[in-house]
Amino acid sequence: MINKEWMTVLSQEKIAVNIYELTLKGELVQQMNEPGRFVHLKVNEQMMPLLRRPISVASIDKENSQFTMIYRAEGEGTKLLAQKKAGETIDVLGPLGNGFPVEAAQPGDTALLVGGGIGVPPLYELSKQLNERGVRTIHVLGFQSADTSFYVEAFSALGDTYVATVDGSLGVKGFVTDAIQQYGLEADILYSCGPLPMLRALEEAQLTKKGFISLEERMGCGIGACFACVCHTKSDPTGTDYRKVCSDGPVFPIGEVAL
Amino acid sequence: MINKEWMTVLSQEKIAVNIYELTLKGELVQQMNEPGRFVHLKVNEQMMPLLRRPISVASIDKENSQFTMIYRAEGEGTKLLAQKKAGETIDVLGPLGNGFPVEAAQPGDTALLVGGGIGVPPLYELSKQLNERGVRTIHVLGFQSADTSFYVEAFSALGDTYVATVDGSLGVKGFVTDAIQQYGLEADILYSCGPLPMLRALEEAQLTKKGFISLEERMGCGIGACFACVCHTKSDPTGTDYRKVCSDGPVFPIGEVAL
Amino acid sequence: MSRLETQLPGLTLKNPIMPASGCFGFGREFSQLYDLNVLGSIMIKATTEEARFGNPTPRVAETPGGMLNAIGLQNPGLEKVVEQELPWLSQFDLPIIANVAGSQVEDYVEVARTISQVENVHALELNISCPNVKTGGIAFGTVPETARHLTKMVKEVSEVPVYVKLSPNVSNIVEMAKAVEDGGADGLTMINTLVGMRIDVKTGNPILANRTGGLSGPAIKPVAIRMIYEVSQQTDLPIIGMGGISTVEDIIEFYLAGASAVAVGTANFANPFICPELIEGVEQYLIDNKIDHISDLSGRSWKKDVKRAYHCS
Amino acid sequence: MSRLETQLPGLTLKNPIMPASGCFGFGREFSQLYDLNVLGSIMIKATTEEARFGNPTPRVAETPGGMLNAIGLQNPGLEKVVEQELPWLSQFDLPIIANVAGSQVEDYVEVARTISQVENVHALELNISCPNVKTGGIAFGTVPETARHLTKMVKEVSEVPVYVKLSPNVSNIVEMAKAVEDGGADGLTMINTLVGMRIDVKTGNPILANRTGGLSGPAIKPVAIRMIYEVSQQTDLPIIGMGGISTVEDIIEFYLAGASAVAVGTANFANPFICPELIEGVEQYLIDNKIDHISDLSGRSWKKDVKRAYHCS
Ligand SMILES: Cc1cc2nc3c(=O)[nH]c(=O)nc-3n(C[C@H](O)[C@H](O)[C@H](O)COP(=O)(O)OP(=O)(O)OC[C@H]3O[C@@H](n4cnc5c(N)ncnc54)[C@H](O)[C@@H]3O)c2cc1C
Ligand SMILES: Cc1cc2nc3c(=O)[nH]c(=O)nc-3n(C[C@H](O)[C@H](O)[C@H](O)COP(=O)(O)OP(=O)(O)OC[C@H]3O[C@@H](n4cnc5c(N)ncnc54)[C@H](O)[C@@H]3O)c2cc1C
Ligand SMILES: Cc1cc2nc3c(=O)[nH]c(=O)nc-3n(C[C@H](O)[C@H](O)[C@H](O)COP(=O)(O)O)c2cc1C
Ligand SMILES: Cc1cc2nc3c(=O)[nH]c(=O)nc-3n(C[C@H](O)[C@H](O)[C@H](O)COP(=O)(O)O)c2cc1C
Ligand code: FES
Ligand code: FES
Repeated sequence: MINKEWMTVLSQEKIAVNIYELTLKGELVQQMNEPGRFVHLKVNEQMMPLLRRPISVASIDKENSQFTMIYRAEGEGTKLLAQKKAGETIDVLGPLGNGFPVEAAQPGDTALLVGGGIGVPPLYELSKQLNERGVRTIHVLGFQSADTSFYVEAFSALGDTYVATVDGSLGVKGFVTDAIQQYGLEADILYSCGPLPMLRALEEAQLTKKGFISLEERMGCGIGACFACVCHTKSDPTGTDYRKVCSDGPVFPIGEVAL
Repeated sequence: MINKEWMTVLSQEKIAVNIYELTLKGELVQQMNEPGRFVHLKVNEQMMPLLRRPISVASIDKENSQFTMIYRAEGEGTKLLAQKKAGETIDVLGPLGNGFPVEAAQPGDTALLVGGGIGVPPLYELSKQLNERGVRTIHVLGFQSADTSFYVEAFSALGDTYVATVDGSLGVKGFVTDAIQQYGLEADILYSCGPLPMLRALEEAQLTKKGFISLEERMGCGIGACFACVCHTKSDPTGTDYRKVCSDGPVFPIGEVAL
Repeated sequence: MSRLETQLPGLTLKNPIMPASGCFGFGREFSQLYDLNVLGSIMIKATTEEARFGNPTPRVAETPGGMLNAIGLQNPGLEKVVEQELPWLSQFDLPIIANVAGSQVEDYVEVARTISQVENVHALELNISCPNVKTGGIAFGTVPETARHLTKMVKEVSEVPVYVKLSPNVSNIVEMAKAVEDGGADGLTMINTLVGMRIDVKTGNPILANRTGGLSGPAIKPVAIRMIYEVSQQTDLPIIGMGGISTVEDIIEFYLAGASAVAVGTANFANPFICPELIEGVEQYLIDNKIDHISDLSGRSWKKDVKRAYHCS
Repeated sequence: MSRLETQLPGLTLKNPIMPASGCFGFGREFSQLYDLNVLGSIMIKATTEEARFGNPTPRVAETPGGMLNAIGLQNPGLEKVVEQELPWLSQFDLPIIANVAGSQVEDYVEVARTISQVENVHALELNISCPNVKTGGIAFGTVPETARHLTKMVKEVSEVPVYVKLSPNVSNIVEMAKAVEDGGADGLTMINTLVGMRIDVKTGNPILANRTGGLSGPAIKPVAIRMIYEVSQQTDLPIIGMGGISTVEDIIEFYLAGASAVAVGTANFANPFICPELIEGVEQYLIDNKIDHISDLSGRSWKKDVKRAYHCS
């Protein structure tokens, strides 16, 4: 069952330029298990903005029935979201989609977690769960610049963490792939979320045998009913075979969908 | 010059069923003189609701740069307005239109002020100014019922005050005209604001030689540019002569416009 | 009889409220949210003879009070719909309205012939108005004679009543309605989307990969109301109304304009539980307002037309 | 030359941003708010030969993201406009665009002949698309041949360039544009309002006394963008774009679609200072984005058309 709940804002904090960390409380949290799934948020009760906004679950705290999201306030919807204050409620649909398979990594394995910008958040819960499972995690986080970077310390507490920034103001100057190369990072399994060019580069680099990537696409329903978010499969790149990012994804094994 | 200002909410109070009293502070107050003029409010920054809402000035406090409105929260716009809290700001255009001419009543005269429902508010500032001028005021206020009535005590402090309610739960059972008849009220001059049927009944009753009524009409611009709010004149009821409620009115001498 | 039970050609509906085509897939996803049996019907996603992938993404964009879509009629094709989707739907006590699309008359005829034979399909909805495909679709929806002809050909093969879905992108909606009535349509559904576009100011390119798309949602409601108001006075066909419905009052407004049932599209995205909520809400509204049956409201805006001052010139 | 100065047939504009017809009267009221000299031009309220009272009230209603109006072309008539309004406006350094309306060809011709002789009238805007009057208006706007003929007749008498204002209520906007181009139009203005309606759920009656009205505001912007995108690729006429503009980004979007100037209508009601604010804002936008001249943006959404994947079927 997919549920909808008015969840209560516990805290909302600006943690970098235009980046907010939002923690909500409610029953829905009990259904949040797999990392990498997302929630679909209605940011106000008005008809404008009309559509929900998909945001990844960044960290789950079942005991306290709360979870955290990290998002960039950019357009109309996320800017309104950023105005929500503790005590207010938000209409949350979810959790939706299929996340990162934690069990694909065996205890003792090394997992490489590569995130770009607002693709970083879901990797945090993933890393927590991998570490719990006894998987060693290496994190490579890409940002535009130091002032839009976030959670670097939090990731460091879970495993080795490398940062790349486009302007070089933090870590390696360049992209995540530059950092991976520069430090010669190797692993058994890759998990990644971020912009398409980054995912393409990682797919081409063939760093690991197994890998999973999380995609973004503009959505209508978010539950698989409207065909807004489909992509071709790699095995039938121009045909009628497809996957829906919202309900088949957002996480896919590398090689399943055409990037 | 017509101005627009982000005025600050000083207080918002529910004073009867669905009726709110809202006090705003700002420079615009210095331009508010004549009673019966109105302000045009944008209740939020979104595009929905799109249009401004016209609300009468109910009382002016120039010394403290504040004024008060009383309104019924009914539709989308006024319901959003009712959510504004002290400290928030509201986009106010005004003061607009032409109000009640206080100087039409001579000191020593008796003025009959007749208000119906949300037509009552502008009569309050009018009564204050008439009393200052030495005009005796009699107030007849019509409401649906006791629980939607408001400001009865405030008017009583300024002059004799009679109430009519449709369900008889306060004062005379019936309409303002019933109260006027029942108490045999007489005056030199009439000022009135309220629903059209009430204004028509008053016009027909010919209670006074001189009289002024305030009209309501759906508005676009509120400043006279869009021709949304026109009405025919009594002297040319089917021709091309007209008055604009927003900029020629909302107050007109009885007999000027076709009701 | 309940306040909501509704009889339309081919359709005995528990209530006259149903999801609009393309906004509800074939029901599988929404069945994870609530029991589909509460619905009056389901207008399933457009079905074409062959499977279609549709347009490249992005396929949706938000607009003030509405959204654009250019899905491009993605669907698994007639065979799979008949063999997998409709049988799955037969577990529910639901008369299905099958949305039929194509690029040429023969396509429509073929899909109509086959799909109308499926037991739980109780009516067809001829999609002559999809703006998101290059051939067919919209041409059928804007030329009266073409629409009449298509309707006639489909009527000849269909085992169930045929509703024609009108496009709002026309100069004269009444003319289109009369043409399909003439072609033998049993009912109308209206409106489909208005053709619109958004350009990304940052990139300078249209947001939709298909460039243009269909505008739906509250923004288009006044256009839908106007068209239903006009058409319901000029034809005898029942109208299933749609276009921007998201509240109980919206449904009442569509009825007053002249609708005999309604469908909810875009609002399912903002609130996926909206259909059951509206069904309950409308029933309550009728009780509160002492209206014996929802059909009492149909066309009331013009039927009870009191002679008010009405001069336009 | 400034980033905003714009040359169009008959019009040398300080900037290409102006209030749309009917939303600004003849400028008197807004002159109490700001100095009208900041504007690029003013499209004055539609003028007819005789004075008109227009439709009964209510004449406006709010809709999701938009509004309906059925003013019914109220105006003081040609004589008063020429003798009082235009001379008053001549105190400003403003080329005026006079919106011309009528019920039959002769009316348009008569108004055009006279008003085009007034010194500060630098262009006419033929209102062949007003949905709120029974005769004329919209018929001229939906039948290509009628529109072509009217344009031709008006061109014959007009002393200044003629822009034709297109109605969006048509099946084929390009056909209409080509028809008036063929009739000799010097430019296009688009779009006028979509015909819409709202019904008061409490009374069961249409909210507007005229029943139907013209839908304007942000809700219709995607329709306007789409039509300008289509028409600008198919004709050589400059387009003054309008329909839902309320932000700087909206103006950029209209330019990218293919507009050569823009007009702001409904947004003047929500914020009466919007025109000067947008003029400043657009200039700043051009500076920030290092765009030498606003005309560089015109039609960029299709001119720079990179060959992206584009398959619809
Ligand atoms: C599965 C998934 C998970 C996501 N997780 C996160 C996250 O954890 N943190 C975060 O900051 N962002 C995340 N995003 C991206 C986020 O959804 C968009 O940034 C957001 O929808 C933009 O909304 P807006 O109001 O700022 O922009 P607007 O421009 O107002 O959006 C207009 C429309 O476009 C859609 N849209 C715009 N950009 C995107 C985008 N990049 N992806 C999908 N839809 C878009 C919006 O949802 C909306 O429908 C995720 C997207 C997906 C699909
Ligand atoms: C000059 C003037 C002074 C007014 N003073 C007061 C006052 O002091 N207190 C008060 O409670 N009300 C007053 N009103 C009425 C008030 O403007 C409406 O109640 C209000 O606009 C309704 O808005 P809404 O959002 O509740 O309704 P909605 O139904 O959301 O409104 C939709 C549209 O219709 C218009 N509208 C609806 N009802 C009216 C109406 N009765 N008059 C004019 N426009 C309407 C709205 O302005 C809006 O454009 C006044 C009206 C006018 C014209
Ligand atoms: C994403 C999406 C897909 C649609 N697909 C179809 C379709 O396949 N067939 C069809 O006839 N209409 C389709 N429509 C149109 C809707 O059925 C409906 O007519 C229109 O959206 C107006 O209703 P609304 O405003 O409630 O959405 C689609 C609409 C949307 C938003
Ligand atoms: C109240 C009102 C009155 C209008 N009157 C006219 C008119 O007299 N002549 C005309 O050509 N267009 C008229 N229009 C249409 C506008 O000029 C404009 O084309 C349309 O409203 C779309 O722009 P907008 O969305 O910015 O308002 C009017 C629009 C409104 C809202
Ligand atoms: S968003 Fe509707 S199918 Fe994915
Ligand atoms: S509201 Fe525009 S003229 Fe009165």
